[in-house]
Amino acid sequence: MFVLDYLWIIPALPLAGAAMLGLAGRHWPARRVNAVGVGSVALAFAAALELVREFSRLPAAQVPWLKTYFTWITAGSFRADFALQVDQLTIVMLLVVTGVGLLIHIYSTGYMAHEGGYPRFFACMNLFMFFMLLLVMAANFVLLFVGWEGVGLCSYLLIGFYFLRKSAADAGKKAFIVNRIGDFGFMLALLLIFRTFGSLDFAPVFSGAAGKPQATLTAIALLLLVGAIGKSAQLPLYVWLPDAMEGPTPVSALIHAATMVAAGVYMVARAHALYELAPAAMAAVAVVGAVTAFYSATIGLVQTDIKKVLAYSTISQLGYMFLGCGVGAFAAGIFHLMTHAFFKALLFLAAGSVIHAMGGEQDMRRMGGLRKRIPWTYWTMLMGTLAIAGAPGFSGFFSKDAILLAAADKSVVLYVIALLGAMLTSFYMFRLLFLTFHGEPRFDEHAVHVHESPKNMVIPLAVLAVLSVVGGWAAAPEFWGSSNRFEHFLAPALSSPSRAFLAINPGPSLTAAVNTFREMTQQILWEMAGIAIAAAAIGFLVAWWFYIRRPQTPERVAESFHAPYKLLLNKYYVDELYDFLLVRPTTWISTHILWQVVDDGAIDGSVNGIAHVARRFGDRLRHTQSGNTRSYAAWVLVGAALFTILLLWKVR
Amino acid sequence: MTLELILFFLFAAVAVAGAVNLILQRHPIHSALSLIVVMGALAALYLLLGAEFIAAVQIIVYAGAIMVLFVLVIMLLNAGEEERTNLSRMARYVGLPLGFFLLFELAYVMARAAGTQAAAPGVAPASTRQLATMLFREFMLPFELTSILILIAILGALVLARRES
Amino acid sequence: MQGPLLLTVIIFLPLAGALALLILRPEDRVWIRRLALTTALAELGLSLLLLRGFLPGVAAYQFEEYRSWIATPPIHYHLGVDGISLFLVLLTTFLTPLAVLASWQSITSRVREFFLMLLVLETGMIGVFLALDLFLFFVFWEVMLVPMYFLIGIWGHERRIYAALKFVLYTMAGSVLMLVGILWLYNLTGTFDLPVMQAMLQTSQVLLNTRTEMLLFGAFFLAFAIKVPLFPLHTWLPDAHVEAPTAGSVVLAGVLLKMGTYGMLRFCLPLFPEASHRLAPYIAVLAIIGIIYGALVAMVQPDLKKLVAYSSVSHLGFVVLGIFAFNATSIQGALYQMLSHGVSTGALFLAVGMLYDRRHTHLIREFGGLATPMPVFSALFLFVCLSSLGLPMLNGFVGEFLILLGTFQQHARWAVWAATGVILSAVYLLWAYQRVIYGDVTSENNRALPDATRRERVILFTAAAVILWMGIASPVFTRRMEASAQNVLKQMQRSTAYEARDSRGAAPRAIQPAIPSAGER
Amino acid sequence: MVPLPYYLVLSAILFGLGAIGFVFKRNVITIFMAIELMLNAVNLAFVTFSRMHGQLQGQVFVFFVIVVAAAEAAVGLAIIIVIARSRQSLNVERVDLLKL
Amino acid sequence: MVPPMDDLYRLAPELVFCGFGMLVMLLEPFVSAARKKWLSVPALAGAVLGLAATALPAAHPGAAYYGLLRIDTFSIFLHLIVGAVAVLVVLSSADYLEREKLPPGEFYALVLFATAGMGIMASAQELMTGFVGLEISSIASYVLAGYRRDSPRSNEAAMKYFLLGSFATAFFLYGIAMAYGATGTTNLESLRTAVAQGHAGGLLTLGLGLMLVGLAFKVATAPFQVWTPDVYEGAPAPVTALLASGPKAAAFALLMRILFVGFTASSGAWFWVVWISAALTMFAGNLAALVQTNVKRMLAYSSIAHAGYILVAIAAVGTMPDDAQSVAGIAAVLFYLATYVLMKFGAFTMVSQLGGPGERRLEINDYAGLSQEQPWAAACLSLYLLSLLGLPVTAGFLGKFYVFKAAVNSNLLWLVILMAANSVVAAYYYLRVIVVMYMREPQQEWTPQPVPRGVALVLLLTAAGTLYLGLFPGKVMQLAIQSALSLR
Repeated sequence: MFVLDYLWIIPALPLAGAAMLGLAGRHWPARRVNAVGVGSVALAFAAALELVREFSRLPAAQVPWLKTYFTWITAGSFRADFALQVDQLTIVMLLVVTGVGLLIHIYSTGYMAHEGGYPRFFACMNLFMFFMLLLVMAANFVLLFVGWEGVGLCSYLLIGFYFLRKSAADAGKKAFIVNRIGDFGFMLALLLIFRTFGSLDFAPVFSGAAGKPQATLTAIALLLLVGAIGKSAQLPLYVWLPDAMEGPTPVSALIHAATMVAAGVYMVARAHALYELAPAAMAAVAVVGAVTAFYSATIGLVQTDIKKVLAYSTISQLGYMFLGCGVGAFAAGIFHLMTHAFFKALLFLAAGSVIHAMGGEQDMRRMGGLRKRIPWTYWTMLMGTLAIAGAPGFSGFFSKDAILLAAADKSVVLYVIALLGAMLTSFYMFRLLFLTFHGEPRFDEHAVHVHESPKNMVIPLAVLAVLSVVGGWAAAPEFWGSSNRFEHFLAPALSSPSRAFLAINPGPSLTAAVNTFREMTQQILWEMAGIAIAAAAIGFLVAWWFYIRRPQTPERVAESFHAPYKLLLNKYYVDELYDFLLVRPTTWISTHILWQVVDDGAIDGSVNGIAHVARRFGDRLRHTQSGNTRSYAAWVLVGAALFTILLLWKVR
Repeated sequence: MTLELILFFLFAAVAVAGAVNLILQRHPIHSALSLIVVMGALAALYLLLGAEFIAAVQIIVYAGAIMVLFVLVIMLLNAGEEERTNLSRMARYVGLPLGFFLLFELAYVMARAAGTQAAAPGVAPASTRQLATMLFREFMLPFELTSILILIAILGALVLARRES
Repeated sequence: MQGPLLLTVIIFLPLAGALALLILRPEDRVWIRRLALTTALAELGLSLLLLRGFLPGVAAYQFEEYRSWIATPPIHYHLGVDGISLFLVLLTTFLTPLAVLASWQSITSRVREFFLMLLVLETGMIGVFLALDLFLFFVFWEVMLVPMYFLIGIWGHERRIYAALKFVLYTMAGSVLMLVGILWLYNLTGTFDLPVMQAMLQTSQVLLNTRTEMLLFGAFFLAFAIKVPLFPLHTWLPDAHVEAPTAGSVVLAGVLLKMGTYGMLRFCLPLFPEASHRLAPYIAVLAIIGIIYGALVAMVQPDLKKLVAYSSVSHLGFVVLGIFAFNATSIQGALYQMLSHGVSTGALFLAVGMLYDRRHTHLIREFGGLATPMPVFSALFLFVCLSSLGLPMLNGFVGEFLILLGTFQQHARWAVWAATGVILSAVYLLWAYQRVIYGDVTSENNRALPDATRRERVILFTAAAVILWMGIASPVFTRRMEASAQNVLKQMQRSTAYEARDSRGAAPRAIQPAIPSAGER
Repeated sequence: MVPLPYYLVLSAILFGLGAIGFVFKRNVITIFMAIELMLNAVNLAFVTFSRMHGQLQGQVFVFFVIVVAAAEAAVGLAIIIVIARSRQSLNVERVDLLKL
Repeated sequence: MVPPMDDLYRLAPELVFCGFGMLVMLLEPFVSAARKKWLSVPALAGAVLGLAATALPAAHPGAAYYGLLRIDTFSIFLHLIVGAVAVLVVLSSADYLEREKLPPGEFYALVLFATAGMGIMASAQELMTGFVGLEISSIASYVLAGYRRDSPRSNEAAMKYFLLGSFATAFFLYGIAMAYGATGTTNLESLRTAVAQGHAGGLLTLGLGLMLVGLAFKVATAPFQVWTPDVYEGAPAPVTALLASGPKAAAFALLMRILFVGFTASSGAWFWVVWISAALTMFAGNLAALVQTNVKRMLAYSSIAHAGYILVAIAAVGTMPDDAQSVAGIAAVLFYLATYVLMKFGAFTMVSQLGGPGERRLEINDYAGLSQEQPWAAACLSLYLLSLLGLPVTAGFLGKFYVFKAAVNSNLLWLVILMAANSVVAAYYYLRVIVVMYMREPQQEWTPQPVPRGVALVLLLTAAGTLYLGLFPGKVMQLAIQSALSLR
């Protein structure tokens, strides 16, 4: 029971790594940096595995396993402890975070080997691991918020890793600020939760939710959703994520694909007890997810930067996760989170490998024909593409299918949107693959020395590829003959008292409905799986047609649909819109109204004005002092008249 | 109308006329002479009021000594006609009206207030002896102080007016 | 050393140090600096004794000293410390050595006078926090102006004179009215002693009618609001900050501004609860405007120091909001925010000062790409920025969060508006940070700037350590504040007579002194 | 028998004329004379009141006033002489170095 | 005819002042030109002994000379002030006179005589006696103001002071005459009862008004302040110091006796006069001081403003002259006078010292960089200025504090607010001088004048006094309260 008793050790390991690297790493040799940076994560992963072992022996009554260490904030009736907890959801997240994190760290030792600021990179990565672990292990909302903001910070630092590039620094800032907008909602949610429940600890909040007014719960859930939207880059706060690709590719893989951006999904799942009591909020989650999934997929269609495509893809996939949660299939959402972590990390790392091979080139228009040159990269990336496109049997297929099924159960519209999104996903992913690896090389062979990546990069790719392929079987649904162990495993964490309440008193109609559904399922489920596969296939075929069979087609299409193409290419002009509607007016008003008119003009002006008037008066008075004795005598008479009149008048 | 009254009005008229003349004359020497006239008229009025000693002092000290000093200085400085500059608007537009206002205000209050106060006519005119007694007993302190005052005046005049060495 | 004289020693030690400086010749700069630093550090040590001896959970004043000073009117040398003032004293003693260190090299003219003023200033500041007699309080409150005035006026930058005058005149405008208020209170209660006065008012031995209470509240509040500074009385602040030398800005932002909020907490709330309650909505609106307005204006400042100055307007808006939410949580949050703002903003000014020492400008556009020549500095500067923008686990978060939390319990709408400040603070700080630190080195002048020196590292690491400590171990502070914060709320309760009078609506005119001032007989 | 208020009114008129003279005249010496006129008016008032109350005090006061007038005259004329020497003018309006 | 011995004791300070004044005069012709400066020794002795002689009347309180004088703590308090001023003037002027080549003998004599006059004003219980005292100090002041005969400015100051002073004197006298006419007495005690009986009517009121005109002129309150800046600027600096302190204090003493003893019963009438005059005076002084460039002139305006503050306290007494509470107000005035004299004298002496030969450096801008050239002088002047400004730890603060307190006590809310506003305005111009001294670089070469010992002593005394009264006002305030009590 070692790790369970010393839960803090898991986040503390990377923190220690970060501290060592940050304070002293500047003068260390690369090997020592590697040892500390990767080692700390490896140890954390090991601890997480040990935790799983120990956790599996824990009696159900002791779940969630809670450890309180010290009081962090206390004031008045408020009290927030530094408390960690472990339940099934945490376990899943822990494994994903430490596991994928470890692989990416290893990969980074190769990818970043020649970059300046190497120790800084690992310090930030380790720090990120710390905050991410804190986020998933937190036992109350405040600590969750700490991790939440902390990962945002690390994201900021790592996006701006190449701080010499203005675009990188801008992107980092943008990420942090847009996240802050989300956090604003999150913060308000915390305030409202505390006001409603008198506590911010998970246990009392979730168990006490049932009795609270629905409006309040809806408000809380929606505010939390705002936070989640910011962190998970959903509409309308997704704009930071594509820009975040300015960061080094391993960062994109770890933070902006596998872990941090999924925190929003995690949080919604964590707070499912609240969401389930707030149907409107659930619907909002679903709609946001579905729309984002489709919307960003459309942008992904035309992007030429390999990482940008993956970024929009990430947004889109996160949309699926939200959709899953929103339609009540929290387990499916988390499942997709996990598989997505595998294959998207893989895709990013592979893309990184491509970029590495191309000497930093990211534009797919200047690639092509790399299949033979970098086979490892190609094959692993193919696995990832198949997984994300939903090729049957691959991990993405299962998780996406679970979400689609759940969505279909709730709303045909959402289902259709999601399905279209899946088709687009398939298209743009194969487009990426074809443009990059197939066809003729479109780069200057002499300038670019294409080479396969070193082993420490390839091995993580391979591992992730394996996971992308087989990872789905953990949760393969029952009609595939599997037992969906994943969902069963998560069930205790994602079942809430409220749902238990429902389960105990199932109305007759509900039971009947469930039963009819059971009978119908087998048939329908297969049919729907078929539809999904067909959608993926269409996407693949179109991509094949466009980029292998008739490579000139895309241009023609682009020309005949010029306006929509431009719209997509420019990402619906959303950045420009935000700039025009928010950024510019704010800076303009701040500069020209608030600062210059209100501050300098009105306030300072009136203060200085008073001073000016005083001086003017003084000057007047001074001029009564003409130096002429006769005038002075006149003043004496004025005074005499004043005094006598006053006195006589008062006496009367 | 008693003789007394006639005399009063006569000397009062002379006094006022002298005062007005003092103001209107442009040459200081004329003004000085007018002032002497006023003082003389006042001395006469003091006599009417039964203050003989004061009347004498008025003539001797005031008209005699002080005014002579004035005339002397006027001569010494060879003061010519007054230059009627009008640099002070304050004096012209505020000072003069207020001067008249003050004149009327004082006169009004004097006339009214004194009217309420029953005059005590017929009290025996003060004898100079009584005056002396009072001066040297009850008012000995201020009397002695006036000597200091004179001393200061001498000292001051000396310091200020002596020729540069 | 926990004898009855501890507070006196704490107050006057810096003054003694200042006088000792006069013994040294003006040329002995090294020794002058050393003596000043020694004094400041000794003072810090003494104040830590205070922390050690302080009993948490006690609402009453501790380490009290009570001596007669002036017979008529009865004025006492009455000192005491409670959970409200304890940490403000510590903040002062903590920031002063840093300010001394920050001035080590950058002050080259009239060194002796500079440190003299700084130490005198420390005496004044600590006196303000410890005085329990209104007269004594006022004395310290005003005396402190002089050294600050000289610090800005002599060692400041181009428009230093304008700024110094503006600072003093603004402050005096408020404090004169406060003096009138103090005298009026004396007139009503016959004492200048805060606890006695408080007790008399609380037990309704002296009744204030509503109008009187409002006027008195106004007289005190205006002085404090100017000091805070609350929108729209803030325009002295940017000027004073921009023109002040680094040490001056540090102390100004770190401690002086807190005097305003301290005063509100110490005087306005307990003495005039009804007026506080009535005016709280308006004050809160001003505070919220300040939060947003300060942040927006900070965002567009071309001058780093001015940016930090406006950020203070924004941050102090939170404090005022927390105080006038009348909630134990928010008040503790406000207190905490006072401390953390002192440390963070102090550190920000220290960092900006280091840049100034190198380039003699505060203009953001003159910098850019400093991360390349000055990596260590950049990292620490970032740390400080993050603390200022309220990153959890650093100090700024705790205060802001508690304020919002407490305020939300009473007035959800206020908290919602105030919370937007959280977004904006990230905007202006990170934007400024980016323009200064990131990117290519834009100016040749900056290419060879030396990184933080050892002295500067000591300063920044110390600040960073405290920032982190305050972010993690907040109960160390809040436990000691708790009782006093609760006590403020308790003091705001009036006895039943008071409320009964309220319900009648009419109040006895209590302007004529209920108790004739005894001392004048 | 002359009613005493007559004297008082005369005194007031003389005092007022003195005051008017002060603001009207430009020559320093004449202005000083106006002051003397005012003092004379005071004396008349004192004597009249003395008579009114049947007391002698008023006359004693007149005595003091005359002494004061004499002292003032001595000093005042000395000052005037100094002024006349340094400014070559007796016009008060020309003596305005000190102003504003 | 010989007055009783006790009366002589009661007159001791005046006797000493006059005696030594005459002694200096008599010695003067016998001292060679080179040794004239040693005349300061007997003069100083006179001043110090005169100050010390205050102990005698203090030991023999009571009425003297048929009730013309009244020796009480009030008069003792003011004797201490004017005596101290005399000492300070003698100390500070010795080297000034030598530097400016002015005859010292007459100067000292005039100062001592003037002080005697002020002493009389402080104890006069009868109007005519007070008037004579006033004239003694005034005529001496006229001469002193014009003491630098070769300076046109000094002449002009003397002329203006003299003409307008005499003008005001005439008003004062006419006022006495009317009061006498209305009541048949000039003794303040008798007047008090007469006023209380209320039969006096317009004549008495008008008399009071005219007396107020005369005294208001002497203390330079608006709208009678017009002469002050010109005279203060033109007069030799030590004389300015004297004018701004001693005669003003004495005139306030006379004013208080008249208002609080003679005319208590009609306070309802004069209260408003004082109120309005206070308000006008504060603004006239402070606003005009804002735009001055000459230090001496600025200080002159500032002393006008201070007279306004004192009037606030007098107005405070006016709301309840018979109430025991009024004691606080009277005490406030007295305390304020003490502090005012200290700081104003110090400031003017410093200005005189810095002015250098011929008083050439009087512009504020001449002080640029003074703190570097003469740090102690700058520090000292700053102390006076801060005290005038009313900053705590200095005497000026407590003076203002007590005035505020009295005014608040009397519920004079508006006057208090006006005074508060004025304090802020005043801060501006005082601080401006400090700005120039400390925050500007020196503009021209200047060789610091060596500080003569006498001046140094004056500066030391006034600075120490300013700090002492600022920190420990207790004893002086106690005395002020006793004085106030003794007045009734």
